[in-house]
Amino acid sequence: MIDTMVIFDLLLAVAVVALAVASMTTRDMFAAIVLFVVFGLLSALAWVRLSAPDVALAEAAIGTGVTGALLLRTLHHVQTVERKAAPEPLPVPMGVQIANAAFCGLLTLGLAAAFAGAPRGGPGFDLLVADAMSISGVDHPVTAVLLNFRAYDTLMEVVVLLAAVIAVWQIERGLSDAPAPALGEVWQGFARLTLPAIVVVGTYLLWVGSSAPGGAFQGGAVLAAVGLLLLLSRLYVPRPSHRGAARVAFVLGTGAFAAVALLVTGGGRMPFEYPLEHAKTLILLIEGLVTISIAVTLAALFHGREPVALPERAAGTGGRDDA
Amino acid sequence: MTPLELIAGALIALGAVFFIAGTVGVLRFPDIFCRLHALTKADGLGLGLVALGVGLLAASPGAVVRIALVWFFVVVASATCSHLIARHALERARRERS
Amino acid sequence: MTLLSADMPLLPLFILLTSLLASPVLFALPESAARLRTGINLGMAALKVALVAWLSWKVSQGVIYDLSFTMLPGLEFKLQADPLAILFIALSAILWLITTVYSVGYLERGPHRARFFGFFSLCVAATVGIAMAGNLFTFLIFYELLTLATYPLVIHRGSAEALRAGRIYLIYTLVGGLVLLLGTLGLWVLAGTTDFVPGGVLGAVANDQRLAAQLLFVVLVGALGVKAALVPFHAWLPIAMVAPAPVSALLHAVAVVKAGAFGIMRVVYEVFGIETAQVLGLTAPLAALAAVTILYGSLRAITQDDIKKRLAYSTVSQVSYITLGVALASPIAAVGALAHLIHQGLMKITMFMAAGNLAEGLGVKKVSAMDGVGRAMPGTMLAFSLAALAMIGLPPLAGFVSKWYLAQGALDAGAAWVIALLLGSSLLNAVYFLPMLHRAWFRDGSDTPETPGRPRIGWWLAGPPITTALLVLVVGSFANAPFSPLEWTRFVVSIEYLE
Amino acid sequence: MTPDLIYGVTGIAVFAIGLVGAIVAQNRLRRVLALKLCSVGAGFVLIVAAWRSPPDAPDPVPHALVITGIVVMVSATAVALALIRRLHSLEAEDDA
Amino acid sequence: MTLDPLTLVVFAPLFGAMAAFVAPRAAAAIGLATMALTGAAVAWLATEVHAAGAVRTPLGGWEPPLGIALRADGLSVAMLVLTTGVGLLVSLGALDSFKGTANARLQQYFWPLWLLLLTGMNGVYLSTDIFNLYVMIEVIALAAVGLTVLSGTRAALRAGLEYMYASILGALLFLLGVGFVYLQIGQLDFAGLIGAEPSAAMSTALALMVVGLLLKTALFPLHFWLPSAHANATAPASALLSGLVVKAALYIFLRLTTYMPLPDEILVALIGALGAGAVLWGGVQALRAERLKMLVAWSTVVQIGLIFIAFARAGQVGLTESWKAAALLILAHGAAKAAMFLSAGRIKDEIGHDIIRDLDRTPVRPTLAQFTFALAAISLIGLPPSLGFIGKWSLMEGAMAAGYWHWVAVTMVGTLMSVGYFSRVMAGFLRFDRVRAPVAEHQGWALADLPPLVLALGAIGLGLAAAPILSFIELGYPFGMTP
Repeated sequence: MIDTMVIFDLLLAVAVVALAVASMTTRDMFAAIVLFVVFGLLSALAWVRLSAPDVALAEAAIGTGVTGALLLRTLHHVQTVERKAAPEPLPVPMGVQIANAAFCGLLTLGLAAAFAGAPRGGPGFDLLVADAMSISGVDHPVTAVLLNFRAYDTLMEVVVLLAAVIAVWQIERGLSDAPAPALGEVWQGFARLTLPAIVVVGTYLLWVGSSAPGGAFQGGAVLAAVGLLLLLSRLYVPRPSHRGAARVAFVLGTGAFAAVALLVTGGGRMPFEYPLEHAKTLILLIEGLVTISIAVTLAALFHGREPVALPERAAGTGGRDDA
Repeated sequence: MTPLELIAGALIALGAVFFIAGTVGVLRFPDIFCRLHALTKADGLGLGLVALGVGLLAASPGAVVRIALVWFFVVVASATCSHLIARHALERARRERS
Repeated sequence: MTLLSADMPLLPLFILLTSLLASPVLFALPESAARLRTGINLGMAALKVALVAWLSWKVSQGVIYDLSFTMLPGLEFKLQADPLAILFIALSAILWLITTVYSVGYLERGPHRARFFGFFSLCVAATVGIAMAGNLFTFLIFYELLTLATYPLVIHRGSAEALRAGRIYLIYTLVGGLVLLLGTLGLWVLAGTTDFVPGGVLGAVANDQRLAAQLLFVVLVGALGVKAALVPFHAWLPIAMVAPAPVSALLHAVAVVKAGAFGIMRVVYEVFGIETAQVLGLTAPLAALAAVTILYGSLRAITQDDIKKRLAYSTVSQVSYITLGVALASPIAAVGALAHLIHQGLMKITMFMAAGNLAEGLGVKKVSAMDGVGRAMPGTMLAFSLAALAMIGLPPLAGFVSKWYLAQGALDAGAAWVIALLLGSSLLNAVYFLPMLHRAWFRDGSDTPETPGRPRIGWWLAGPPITTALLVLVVGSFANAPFSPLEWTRFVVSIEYLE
Repeated sequence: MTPDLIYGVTGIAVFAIGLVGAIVAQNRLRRVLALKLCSVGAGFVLIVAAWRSPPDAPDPVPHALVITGIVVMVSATAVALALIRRLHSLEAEDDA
Repeated sequence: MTLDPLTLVVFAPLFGAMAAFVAPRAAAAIGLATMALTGAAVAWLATEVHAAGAVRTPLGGWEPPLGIALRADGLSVAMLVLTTGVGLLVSLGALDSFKGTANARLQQYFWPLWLLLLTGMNGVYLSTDIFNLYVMIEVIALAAVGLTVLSGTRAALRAGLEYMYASILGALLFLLGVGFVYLQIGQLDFAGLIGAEPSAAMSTALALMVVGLLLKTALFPLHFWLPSAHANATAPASALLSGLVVKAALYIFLRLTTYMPLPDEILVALIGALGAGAVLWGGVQALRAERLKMLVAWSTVVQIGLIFIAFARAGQVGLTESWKAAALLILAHGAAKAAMFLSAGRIKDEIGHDIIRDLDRTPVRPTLAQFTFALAAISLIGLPPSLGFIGKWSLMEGAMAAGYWHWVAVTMVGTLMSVGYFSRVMAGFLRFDRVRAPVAEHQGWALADLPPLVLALGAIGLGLAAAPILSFIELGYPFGMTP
């Protein structure tokens, strides 16, 4: 059996690398993005092979799914808003291509040599995590790391997400609210059919995270898909009056996470040091709120611009009430 | 190998054949509509066969239900996506003609 | 001499702060607040003179003022009021007061007065700092400050010519400053200290690393030579005379060239020590360089028609007397050098202010246009004449005293050629100054069309040069009185020569 | 040959492809894609490092790190894409 | 509550950012209050560090290597003080520059982004874990890009996109380096790095991380993104980006090379050589720049180069001392460059453009801003008694003592060039020509001139406090053996 697995691994590895190369070299951008999505899914598959189902889920949902949607949306924008004097991409001379490929190859060889020389298979944090699991409040190690041992990193990761949505709103401020393309009845029907299912799956992923692969990020990404469907099917249209609620939703996860981290110091503990008896509750609370924030934020990142009342108005006078 | 496993293996292999056929179709067919045809038909069937085969091997009834659900949603999604792609291609062709 | 502790240890700092703190206040004053500005200027200048008088008294009693503040581990910002410093501070304090009076009159209606007086104060503060610097590091700080403060003054007129002059000035002085930084670093690395100590700090190094010490000397003197206008680093000085008259006066008499000369003095006496410098064989080349500069400056001065340019080349020549006196390595010559630091300042400031008056009052800027100006502006031209005669070395005026001591010192040091040099230089001085006096007093100026009936200058402008001219007379005539510059220099030299 | 070696080299190759792409690509979208490849490549290396021979469970810490990296990357991608969209609109205005 | 200052330093700006985002109308008030609170937290931390040497908090009660600890020593606190001090003054300056209805919306975004940026930077200065550093530099990157494009002009957006690419790539190189570190030693905290045996994987990790950081800190020739990004942002954003943001990556570089020493003398020399390249190339570009802000941005490239020369000034043996010179230059540049960008922005606002050639072709003379610019230039040129001078002095002293005259020479050439390009600007300020600017002079100055003035005076005045600063930086042995 081992031999067949090795063949599988090799095939998968070659496919992953080939897809990466293809997505860089295909002339058509749409094809490149599609190739990239396939690349992401195969990478996720490889990560499952490496016994990392959580990461594979996250990569498939966020790294490939949401990212792919974002890329396609941008491609759509770039292709529909046509430029008259768009600069033609210069043809790349063969010599340059060969040089690039050679550089790429050398880099790979160098890094791979260093990689091959390094010890693999530990020791890492295995024992430390195993020792600490019993007082972490959850049963699933990855969740324990994310929300307890290295919760500070995770908090900052949510902060990055928050920074992104603020930056995106900032960048696209005052842009006219171009209507999403009409996708027809088939699509609407599909959206209605799948929406409840996705909500169930997302919530399930969140819930299962404390004991099995899954958690806030994967759940959030799946729930964000709900947002994407709603936006694309125009079942939900963001309005200026929703901005206040949106802002609250964006900061909800970060705020709750940080607040809990600080509030636990009340009992003479360190920040992030959850009292053991409430650890599970607190972690679930944080995860729940973070999931909501992630879902809303990812959907907002997809939507892009901040919903403003009258887009044609000058930036200064457009600052209407947010309530 | 039990007979069940044998049947399951055969179903999965047959599914794989459909996948390959679909892939060849995508690569070889001349325009987008034909390619979509190859893709959705072959993949829908292929996935169904694979799901059936895996379902035979599944340990619990719960898993079987989940596999069935996966198959159902994939088929619905791929049908919708194909529809959208076809629509888009049609619109673009119309736009280019005018 | 007994060492007493200071009853008011911060006195040197206060002297520094009088002008340093005046500067931001002057910057902030609106252009129209002329009276207030004049009040602050004169008040601060007078206060400084008073403080300096007090300080001099204390120092003459043997009180030691030494303030230090650690900037980096082992490296101190250090102010000390030794007799040598007093000499320079006294000069700058008195001349600041006088020049301020003059500037107020000169710039009565000019633009950017807030800026002018602000930088003017800063410039004086830098000079005071240079005087009191207790080590080369502190010296460097004020030396650079001086550059920065004088640059806006040089280009004060804002014309293209002024900007060009400013650029040249800046390039020369900042490169000089950078080389001085290099030298200071070198000293720090070689000797482990940058302190000014009578007798020098490089005695040990000079034995072990003779070449390094010699190189250091070249670097330091070269850097300081830029401001001291030693040939071949003198070119900026005649160009910088596009500055307004009070600035030129201050630049030539106290601030910039003197800072360079003073620095050379500190380096030779208190970084290397006169003995070490002699051992390293460095004094003779320095004397030779000074001699060349003296002759070169004088020769160039003869051919200049622009009054201020002629005066500028004269400065090139005269300031090198100081360097020469230092380089002769004789206590008597040193007395002459130090006295000349003061005397040249008084003489040259008189002449520049007088030249400014000629330009302001009569529009006369060329030597060839000076015909008959003596009758039109008798007070100013009397002062000018007195200073010119003193420069030439006519007894009993100030210039004579310093030249006399230099000559004596040359004999003492066995350098008879210096006598010839001094005589030659005096002759050249006469060649370029006497024609000016001749034109002013003995030619009839009625044929020059632009000469107006009455010059339009008031006492603010006429007073200062007359005052300084009187000082030239006084310090020369009463050279041996207590607290005269000459007496004080003897005091200083007794310390520097470790007697 | 064990999976960790295979996928480790795969990850490194993917990273290198992305790196070269990010440097040389002319299309703005393609450069975003290239950076995303780099991120996946780095993820590969961390996951491979966490892998232990089958009976042992892998080290969960690198897994958590990669999840963090994925979320960070989607945020960065979203901002870069928003910049691209806005810039494209403005440039289209210029052309008109 | 048993709150500790370390946590507060990171969390205060974070909560401030969220509050400012949720309540956009009160953003300015919230922002200033947050700055005050953060400043107080930093002051508290400073007193603790002063008393105890180094303080640390293991977050979640988990000790490294499993958990993440925050740790502050003299160097961290110095960077925090720089960040909050400069940040507070720039914030005050920003209040004025966002006045007017046209800019009201900018203000809503400026505050949350800036406070998130502050969170990220403070986090970097307290971090002891390399993966945590990766996350922090991403927080910084996104917030910084948001600030870069705040003005919304095409040039700013284009520059911002380039900056974004460079930033992400730098961070990902760093991340791959983290991967190699984990591969080799199985842990990620600084303490683990110290004991690591030299190996190919560790060298690779170091190389990847260093290249990533150099890209983010814009050391020549990886500086390509910096000038246009810094020159095209709005003035307060430029001040923050140039004065503070590039320092975060520099700081990580300093820390990292302490715990993972560069394996070869040649690499130290190479870093120095790149610094020399930055000084020379940046100097040439600054001499050729046509716009004031572009000139200032190129001067940042030069200064970054100078800091790396300071790092390499005495080779590997001298590294333990050289970082002090580098740290002094970092502090000096932070204050001076923020002052310079703010005053350049003020000048641009007052006279309506920032073309160097035509600086005098206007009746308006923003004298106070020009004066501030000149003061900042004094520190950047390195004239005494500014902090820049002290930094340069330490640089050259160390290089001389070690006999590395080439670093002295490069520094001197760089200094001369800086005199050259700054005096181009000065001449424009001081020149006046009745033909070019015929109307009576108007001395435009406003309250907004004060923050940059304070910063510039600080950059100069702190030179006098260099000795206490140095002894403070050494608290807790940031570059000794124990992290």
